[in-house]
Order: sequence, then structure tokens, then C-alpha cells
Amino acid sequence: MNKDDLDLRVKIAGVELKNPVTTASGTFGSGREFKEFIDLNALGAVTVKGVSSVPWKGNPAPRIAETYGGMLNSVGLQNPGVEEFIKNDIPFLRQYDTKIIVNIAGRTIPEYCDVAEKLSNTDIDLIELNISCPNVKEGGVAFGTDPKMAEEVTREVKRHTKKPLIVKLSPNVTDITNIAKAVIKGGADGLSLINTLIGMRIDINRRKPILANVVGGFSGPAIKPVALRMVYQVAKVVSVPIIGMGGIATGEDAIEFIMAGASGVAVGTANFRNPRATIDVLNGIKEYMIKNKIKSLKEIRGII
Amino acid sequence: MNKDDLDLRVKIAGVELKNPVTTASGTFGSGREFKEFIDLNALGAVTVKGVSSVPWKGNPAPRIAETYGGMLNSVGLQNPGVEEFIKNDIPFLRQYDTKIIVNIAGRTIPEYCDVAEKLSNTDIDLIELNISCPNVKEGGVAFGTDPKMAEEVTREVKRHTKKPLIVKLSPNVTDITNIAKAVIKGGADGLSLINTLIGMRIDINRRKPILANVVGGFSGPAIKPVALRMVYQVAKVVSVPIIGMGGIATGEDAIEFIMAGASGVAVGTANFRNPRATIDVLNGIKEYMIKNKIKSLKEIRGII
Amino acid sequence: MREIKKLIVLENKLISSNIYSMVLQSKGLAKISKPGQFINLYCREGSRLLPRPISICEINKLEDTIKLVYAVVGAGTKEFSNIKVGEKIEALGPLGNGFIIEKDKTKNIIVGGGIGVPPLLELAKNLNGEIEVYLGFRSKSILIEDFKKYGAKVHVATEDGSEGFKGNVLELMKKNNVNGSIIYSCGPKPMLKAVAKWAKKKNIPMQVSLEERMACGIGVCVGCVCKIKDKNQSDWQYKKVCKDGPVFWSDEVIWDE
Amino acid sequence: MREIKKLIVLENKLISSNIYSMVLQSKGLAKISKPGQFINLYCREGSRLLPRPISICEINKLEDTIKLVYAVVGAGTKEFSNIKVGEKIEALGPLGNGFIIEKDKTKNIIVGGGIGVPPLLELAKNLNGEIEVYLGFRSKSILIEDFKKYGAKVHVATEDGSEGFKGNVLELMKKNNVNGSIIYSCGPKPMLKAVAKWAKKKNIPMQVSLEERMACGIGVCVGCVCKIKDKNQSDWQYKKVCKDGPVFWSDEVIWDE
Ligand SMILES: Cc1cc2nc3c(=O)[nH]c(=O)nc-3n(C[C@H](O)[C@H](O)[C@H](O)COP(=O)(O)OP(=O)(O)OC[C@H]3O[C@@H](n4cnc5c(N)ncnc54)[C@H](O)[C@@H]3O)c2cc1C
Ligand SMILES: Cc1cc2nc3c(=O)[nH]c(=O)nc-3n(C[C@H](O)[C@H](O)[C@H](O)COP(=O)(O)OP(=O)(O)OC[C@H]3O[C@@H](n4cnc5c(N)ncnc54)[C@H](O)[C@@H]3O)c2cc1C
Ligand SMILES: Cc1cc2nc3c(=O)[nH]c(=O)nc-3n(C[C@H](O)[C@H](O)[C@H](O)COP(=O)(O)O)c2cc1C
Ligand SMILES: Cc1cc2nc3c(=O)[nH]c(=O)nc-3n(C[C@H](O)[C@H](O)[C@H](O)COP(=O)(O)O)c2cc1C
Ligand code: FES
Ligand code: FES
Repeated sequence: MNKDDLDLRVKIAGVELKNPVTTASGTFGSGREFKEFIDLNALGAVTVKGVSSVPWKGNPAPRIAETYGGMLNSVGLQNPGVEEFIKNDIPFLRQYDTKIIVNIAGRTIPEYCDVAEKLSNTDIDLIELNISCPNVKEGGVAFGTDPKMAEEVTREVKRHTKKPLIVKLSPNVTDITNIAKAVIKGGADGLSLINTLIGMRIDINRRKPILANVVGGFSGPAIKPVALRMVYQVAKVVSVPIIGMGGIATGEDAIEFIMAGASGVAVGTANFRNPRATIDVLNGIKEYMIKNKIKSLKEIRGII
Repeated sequence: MNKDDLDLRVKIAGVELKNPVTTASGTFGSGREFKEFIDLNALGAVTVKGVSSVPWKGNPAPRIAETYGGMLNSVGLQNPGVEEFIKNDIPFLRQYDTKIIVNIAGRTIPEYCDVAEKLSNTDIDLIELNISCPNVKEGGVAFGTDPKMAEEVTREVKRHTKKPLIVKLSPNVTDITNIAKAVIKGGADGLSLINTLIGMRIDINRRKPILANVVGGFSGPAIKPVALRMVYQVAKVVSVPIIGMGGIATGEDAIEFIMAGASGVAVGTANFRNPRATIDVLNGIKEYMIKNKIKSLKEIRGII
Repeated sequence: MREIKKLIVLENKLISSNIYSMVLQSKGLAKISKPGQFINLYCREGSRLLPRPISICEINKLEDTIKLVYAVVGAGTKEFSNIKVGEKIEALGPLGNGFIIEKDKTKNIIVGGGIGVPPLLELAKNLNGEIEVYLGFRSKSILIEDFKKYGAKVHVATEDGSEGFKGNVLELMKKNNVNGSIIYSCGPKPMLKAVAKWAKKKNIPMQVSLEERMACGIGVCVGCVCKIKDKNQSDWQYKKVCKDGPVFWSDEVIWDE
Repeated sequence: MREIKKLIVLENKLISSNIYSMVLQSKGLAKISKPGQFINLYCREGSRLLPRPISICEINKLEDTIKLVYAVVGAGTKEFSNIKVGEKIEALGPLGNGFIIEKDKTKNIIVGGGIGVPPLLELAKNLNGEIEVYLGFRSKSILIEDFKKYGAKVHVATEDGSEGFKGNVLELMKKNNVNGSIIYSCGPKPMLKAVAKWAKKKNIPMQVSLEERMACGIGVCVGCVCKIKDKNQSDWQYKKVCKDGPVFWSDEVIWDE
């Protein structure tokens, strides 16, 4: 068996990706900075950083703190707004043979709907609804931790767009399967999980939190066990496709998520340590498949 | 300033510890195995592994999986029961000049109460009520994730014992401050946080979870940012003392928890990598205090 | 007080595909070690927190060295394989109880499989009486000449038949009509289980050295358990491989997994 | 394609208390680097995920080397200080925009503070006209002789008065009645802020090289921001230190933190 015999295709919310590897929103921009490091055509999809209806300034610095095997961020969804995004980033990404997943952010349901609506007639493939950003006071995290609100925002956004809708869930909940079921009731065509945990670091010399925002989103290899557990739990109770993420840095990591039930896998924080992480993950998946004589990922998806 | 000038005493639920360093339940046995490595007299307290009303067999092996910067366990509170504990372990620990904190486990409220009652007339200092073990199907985790149940079990245990009561909280909840407030309403004299997150690892060669129990408790340096954030959040809204834990391996880690509001600090998983971890943490705290001319930990507790 | 020691690596060489032999200057560890005990090796890379338990393969009390033989199976053992002679490695030991050496037994049978073979070498050195050694491997053997050096009669089985008997070690033992007064064994669980069943039928007492995933290695975490029957055989308990073992009598062990 | 390169360490020596000078064989990096740019250095220890940004202190295009000068302040820089000559370190660069060198300026003033001094050295080498250098330190100075080598007039201030003027660098500049056609500056934020205020009053254009905690270093994470005024000065945006900077015109910067 060699690389050409492998069938890496996966279907996410009705859209076929040529392979399962995408990027975790907010860790890859719109891909521009990475085109110097990798061939963007190699990716199954590019998931771009969160866009909102109007430009958002984001949170004060410091926004980054390193933790043991992970990091915290409190970027706060700084972005130039959906109109700039449509003008600049869609044409850029459309040069490449890869699917475009647009992560959308909002403080209120109408704001979310506005972004979704504006993206409706553009040439993107999927919308990923971020109801789980821990760095935005209003909306953001609240939508992601209350099943009723999660269902409602999903339903409304779904009504405002023709694009297939993935909902990205927060891990900071008692029972993630409840939220998953709620957003599916609201009309989600797929799920992304997980967004960041909420974490904190203190600078004991300055006697202050490292992040200006005090707490931030916790990501990286450190959080993988939580992410994997949640993908597993959710995959057991839903039938929509899942994009798994949280600490993926190698092909082996990705295979773990696929065995737990993920269809797609997104590489996030690993991009900061290794700008070729997405390609390394893709190659690692292929090597595992060849070594274990797996022709299609279907053979191992959700095998646990 | 030198080591003798430092005032390291802390009061936890009315009991004075000579210094803030204790052990995280389940990572130190009853101290027997560690007396070959360290002087147990040096510790503020020894928190022993969970004891239940009757012997518990625990879960099948494998019970251990390594993760990036952390580990999973699914021991399932294997223990010989409270009567054996009283007979063997209290006399052993009483040889040392250190406080004894007994972590208690149960599947039902009567089981918890039974252990608490039996410990009431023994020579221990504090009870730590574990309502947060993710490795026991009934009780355990459910008590720790529902504020009403958490309050009820606390109240009942409190009624059955004369010992000061610390309640140990689960991090696997949407809002830990809710649970904290509930157990304080139930009568908790102090809080311990955090217990383990819930995590998973998959052995991609065997195509099976590494743990026989599929998921397990996730601990170690990897989880520190979550633990620190929760201690900070809870310390802001309660006035009872907190024992902070989750990934503490150095004096600097401990100082972070103290600045976030913890009175005591417990060393857990770090004991497995370094049997002298508790002493290293204690010495690290002292060095920080000397370097920064801090006479008493009161000067920095909850300073954030 | 006991402590994790930094031991100088005196040798660290590939002896078979993916298998390394490491000799450590032992700082007194050799003096107190017994066959069947193990040591914890710690990784430098901090993302790998847990110690790697590795059996002691040979003890040299005179030169104060110990030898380990380990297979590279993951990132930790990979890291060990890259350590250069003269560098140091953190180690704690000896840990666990070794084999119970029954000096009065006239015919000792040693059964080893794969990377379970190394601890049996130091054992062989310490036995009285006749020693017959049965070793099974997937393909390439290790340490055969070493066993011979200590006067043992060595029989080899390989799954692919590339060396010695083609088949598993028990088949070879049956074929050779093995008999003896005691069996000492270490290797993969299915092998141990099969040999234990056979030994029971033949009424030969047998010791097995078990493996389990560990966190502490010193009996604290209760992670590394196996099911061991109570004295009266009516019930069982989870016992710790690191502290109560790694060697158990085979008829105590519940082999259900 | 761009990539993280493994560069050979040619020198890594202590030059002052806790401050090291590291020379790297640059694999072509020297050729494309400019004063004020930085590189990402990656830790070997996997629990430390994020790159450490370090400014380029000197560029040697002929020998294809670059020199970095770094202070040991935490675990990452501690790790770097233990690297031996001949070993390799992973690095990505050059990153960011360097100083904008205004060749027509006749009197250049360079103002540096502490570990902000190193990038100014390569800058000094590339300036035309007169160069007056003001450097402030807590106690011990670094790189003074190097600046002199390139014909600059160097003035030193130390907080404890152990070398040169006792006080901060701005006090020394005021005392010396400094004037010039442009200021290039790098150092702690309070220093930059104070000098910027003074420069504004004196109407001297000034460039500042800023520092911020980074994750990617390549403009992706939007972690490393500082407040920069819009062109018309009516509003401001968070700009990326790594990609839009690290050098900015001082009158663009909002110094409120
Ligand atoms: C008592 C005892 C004695 C042993 N003696 C030897 C020996 O002499 N030679 C030898 O080659 N191997 C021996 N092993 C197995 C050895 O411990 C593992 O192969 C090793 O830990 C793998 O580490 P890794 O980082 O390369 O693998 P990884 O799979 O990356 O390790 C991940 C985690 O799983 C644990 N792990 C993985 N495989 C095993 C295993 N088979 N047993 C226990 N833990 C495991 C590791 O310790 C680590 O915590 C022994 C195991 C035990 C319990
Ligand atoms: C553009 C730029 C250029 C720099 N040039 C130099 C230089 O030439 N020489 C020099 O000694 N230092 C320089 N620094 C600062 C240097 O990056 C930090 O001192 C270093 O990252 C500390 O790493 P650590 O692991 O030792 O410290 P830790 O405190 O253990 O690091 C923890 C985390 O915080 C980050 N961090 C800590 N301090 C700083 C800081 N001051 N700035 C940015 N990130 C920080 C680290 O990168 C890491 O992610 C520069 C910083 C920037 C942003
Ligand atoms: C710097 C940074 C910015 C992020 N921005 C977003 C975002 O805009 N929208 C979103 O849904 N998730 C965002 N995330 C979360 C990631 O997409 C991902 O869910 C999380 O980081 C876990 O994956 P990882 O551990 O591989 O990074 C961000 C994460 C980081 C580290
Ligand atoms: C092997 C193991 C066993 C544990 N057993 C218990 C227990 O019996 N009772 C309890 O309340 N917590 C138990 N814990 C949780 C720890 O006490 C602690 O809350 C947690 O591990 C986080 O701290 P750490 O990261 O420092 O280990 C156990 C943890 C481990 C790793
Ligand atoms: S490994 Fe901890 S008890 Fe055996
Ligand atoms: S460090 Fe990531 S954008 Fe600057």
C-alpha cells in the first residue's frame, strides 16, 4: 500500500474535504502567513479566525501566557469585521484548492445572524458558529454553556444562512453532551469541539495575572485528554460529523481523535510552535494508515 | 531575613498547620512509602488517600496513562475501608508532628456519613469530603456537579462528625462558584480544589482506550491553569479557607495558588515524578519569601 | 534517606533491532539489588512525567554497576536510546520484590518471552542446580550467549522460525517434554498465562514477573494492579505490581484479562 | 519555502551577570536580516511550547553568522544558556520589520536600556553621520566597547551609579543637553515612554522598538499587540509587535499602560 491508495476524504456537514486536516480558528489567520511555510492546497480546509459583524478591537495586552505544555490567550476576537473579511480574505483563499470554513463571533443573536447572512452569498463552504469564546464578556461563553441559549442561537443563525452550519462547543461545562444535543436540535449540521478551557497564570514577581484580562483560553497539547474525552462522549450520542481539536500536534494525536469519533481534525496551537504542523499531522495520518493497512479512515472512525 | 524569621503558619477550618504544604489525596498513601524519602514532620499536614465505609476493590487495570505534562488515573478509590485505616494508619501518622486530613469517599450519603462518624472519635484533625471522584460510577462525581446534592451531602456529613469539614470540589462543572457556595451553605468549613479533570487517551495500536475504565482523572502540571483559575474564582466569592491543588510541583507554583487566594497548597502528581516534591515546594516557598522579604504568607494571600 | 540518583551511563548500545543494553554506574544500587527487581528511569523531557520501569538484567556488585536491556517502544525509551556514554540519567531503585530463589530446587526451568527475558539473566546467575532456559521471540533472539555463559542449557523458539524452533515457547517446552522442580518466568501475559496453565497441570510451582502501567513505582498510587487471590482462594484483591510484585506465584494470579 | 532551521551554535558565553552572547551559523539568515529584526528561538524542552523572541544584535553577512545577546530571566533562556558550542538550536527568522534607517540624518541619537541595548548595535553599524549613544543600565553595562568600535560616542547611566552617570538615561540626556535629527530607541517601556515624551517636546522624530508576549511571532495569533494611533490620529488599533513592529514611530504609540 502506498500514499496514492489512501482514501482520505471526509464529509463534514455535506461538504467533502479531500482530507480531514483543517486549522483551528484563530491559530492560522486566513492562511496568508502560512503560505510561506506550507502549500495551502494540501489542507482539507482552512478554518479562518473568528469574524464579527463589525470590527472588534480585542483585549489589552499581555494577551499570551505560556503554561506547562500549553498556553493561554486573551485575544478577545480582534478582527476587522465581516465586510473586510469578505473583501480581502475570501478571494485570497479561493486561489487554493481547499475548503473554507468561516468561524463567526457575536455578542448578541442579531450580531451572529448578521455575519451569517453576509456570508451566505459568498463563496465559502461552511460556517463555524463560535458560541464558546471565553474572552468576550457578553454572549460568547454564555451561549455555549446554557443548552437553551445554545439551541436558540443555532436556530436563528441557521435561519439566516444558506451555508451548512457547524457549531463549536465550549469544554467549560458540566455535561457537553447536553449542549451538543441542544445545538443539533437547533439545526447544527456538524460540531467542532473543543474550544479553549479557561485558565489563568500569575506572575509572582509582579504579583499580577500574566494576562491583562486575568483569565484566558487554555489550549495546546496539555488539554488533549479533555478534548479527546469530550469528542468521544459526544460522538457516542450524536450522528452529525465532528471536527475534533484540542492539542493536536502529530498524526498520532489526530488518529486518536478519529478513533474517538471525529471526522475532521483541526490543528491549533501547534501551528505556533511549528508552522508546518498541519502538514506534519497529515503526513502522520497517512503513515499510520499505510503501516496499519487502513485504506479509508472509515475503518477506524469511532472504533472505540 | 532568613528561614527562621518566616511565619508559615496557616489556619484551615480552625486547625493551625505549621506550614501550608500538604499532600493531595491519593498521591501519598498515608505517607508510609514517603518516610524513606522525606521527613514527614516537615509537612503542614498529610492528606491521606480516600477511605470508604467498607473496603473498595477499585477498577480494573490499566489504571494509569501518561499525557502531555500530566497523567490519567482510574484507580477508583481502592482502599481497605475506614476500620483498617483507623487501626493502621492513624497510629502511624500520629508518630509525626503533622496534621492529619482524612479524605472520605462514598457512593451514597449514608456511606459518607458512616465514614465521617467513625472518624469522629479518632485522633485526626480534619475531614476532606471527596464529592468529586470521576472514577466511581454512583455518587462520587454526581454529588460534585449538582449544587443541591453537594449541599445536601455536606450538611449530612457535617451532622455526623465533630471534625472540621473541608469539601473537595470537582472542576468538571460549568460554574465552580455555584458548587462552592452550595457546600458552604451546607456547612463546609473549608474547600479543597481542584480534583481531577476528566480525560481520555487512546492506544492507537491496540485501537482501545489506554485505561480499562475508558476515561479517568486528569492531573499534573498540565492542569494547573484550570486549577489556578478556579481557586481564584472561588476565593473571590467565599470566605472559608481553600486548599489549592492541581499541578503544583514547585514553590513558584504554590505561590501562584496562594496569590490566587489559597491558604493551603497540596502536592499531588508531582510526588510520582519526584518523591521529595513536597519538601521542594516548601523550600521553594521559603526562598521566594526570603527573596521578596515576605514575613508572613498573609502579605500575599489573595493579592490578585 | 532514599532518593532519585543521577547515574552515569557507561554503555548504551544497540544489541538487536530496537533493543539496547545500558550499563549504569550504580552508586551503591548494585549492592542492594536482587534478580527480578526493577528500577524507575526518569525522562529529561518534562512533558513525559512518569518514570519508566525497567528490570535489572545484570548486577555487578564488584564494579558497582547494573545492566538494563530495554526495547524502544515509545518516546521515553527513544529518549533513553539517545543518551550518550558519560551522560547521566535519573534513576530510583531497586524497586519491587525480586524472584524468590528456592535454593533447594534441583532442576530450575526459566521461561522468558521477548523483552521479558532480561531479568531472567541475573536470576540464572543466582540459581543452584540444573538450569534449563526456554526463550521465545517474535524473530530475533537476545542474550542467548549470556545465559549459556552461566551454564544454562538454552532452547529458543521464534514465531517466524528464523531461529531455533518455529512456534511459541510452550509448544517447544511440550515438544521437549520439559520437567523440573520450579519455573521462573517473565514475558507477555498470554505467554505467562499459557505456561501457568501447563505448569499447574504438571504440578510444577511457578513464579511469574508481571508488568503493568505505573505512575509512582513505589506503591503509592495504586495504579499498577493485578488480581491476586486471597490466601483461602475464596476472593481476590488488586495487588500492586510495583510493591507486592512484580513477581507472584502463578497460582495466585487471576488471569482473566 | 520558509522553515524553522537548526542552526549551529558557534559561541555561547557569559558576558555579564546573567547575560549571554550567542553566535549562530545562520544558514543564509544573516544575508536577509536587518537591524531591529528578531528571531524566534525554540526550546528543546517540550513543556515550553512557545518560541522565545530575541533581537538580532549583530549580523555578519560574510561569515553567515548572527549574534544574539540575551538575559537569563526564566526557564527558556536558562535552557539556551546551557547549550554547548557545536550543538544546534531551532530558530526562525528574521522576523518583524527592523528600524527604518534614515540615511540623510546627520546626527543620530541612539537610546538603549538594559537588555534593549543589543539590537541597537547592528543599527549603529548601519547609520551614516554622527552617532551619539545613550545607554542606561541598572548596574553593569554591556556592549559599550562594541558601540565605540563603530565610531559612536557612548554615554552610560547606571541606576546605582556604579558606572558612568548615576541616574536614568533621560536625566543624563537632559544634563548633556542632547540634540539631534533622529532618535532610535529600545528598552523598557517606562524608559521609552519618558524619552518619547521628551523627544516630542524637542520635536525630534523617534523610533521605538517594543516588546510584548508572543505566541507565533509571525503575525497569526494576534497576541503581541500594542496600541497604535490611526493615520488621522482620531482612533487607534491594536497592531502586532511581531509583524507590524517591533519598531514603531514613537508618536504613533499610545503609551497608556
Ligand atoms: C516491572 C516492569 C519491568 C519492565 N522491564 C522492562 C525491561 O527490562 N525492558 C524493557 O524494554 N521494558 C521493560 N518494561 C516495559 C517498559 O516499562 C516500557 O516499555 C516503557 O515504559 C515504555 O516507555 P515509552 O516511553 O518508550 O513508551 P510510551 O508508550 O510512550 O509510554 C507511555 C507511558 O506508558 C507506559 N508504558 C508503555 N508501555 C508499558 C509497558 N509495557 N509496561 C509498563 N508501562 C508501559 C510508560 O511507562 C509511560 O508511562 C517493564 C515494565 C514493568 C512494569
Ligand atoms: C521582539 C522582542 C525582542 C527581544 N529581544 C531580546 C533580546 O535581544 N535579548 C533578550 O535577552 N531578551 C529579548 N526579548 C525578551 C525575551 O523574549 C524574553 O526574555 C524571553 O522570551 C524569556 O523567556 P524565558 O523562558 O527565559 O522566560 P519565562 O518568563 O519563563 O517565559 C515564559 C513565557 O513568557 C515569555 N516572555 C517572558 N518575558 C518576556 C518578555 N520580556 N518579552 C516577551 N516575552 C516574554 C516567553 O517568551 C515565554 O513565552 C525580546 C522580546 C521581544 C518581544
Ligand atoms: C490565539 C488563539 C485564538 C483563537 N481564536 C479563536 C477564534 O477566533 N474562534 C474560535 O472558535 N476559536 C478560537 N480559538 C480556539 C481554537 O480554535 C481551538 O479550539 C483551541 O485552541 C483548541 O485547540 P488547540 O489546543 O489545538 O489550540 C483560538 C485559540 C488560540 C490559541
Ligand atoms: C492516582 C491518583 C489518585 C487520587 N485519589 C484521590 C482520592 O482518593 N481522593 C481525592 O479526593 N482525590 C484523589 N486524587 C486527586 C488528587 O488529590 C488531586 O486533587 C488531583 O490529582 C490534582 O492535583 P495534582 O495535579 O497535583 O495531582 C487522586 C489523584 C491521583 C493522580
Ligand atoms: S506504580 Fe504506583 S502503586 Fe505501583
Ligand atoms: S506573536 Fe502572534 S501575532 Fe505576534
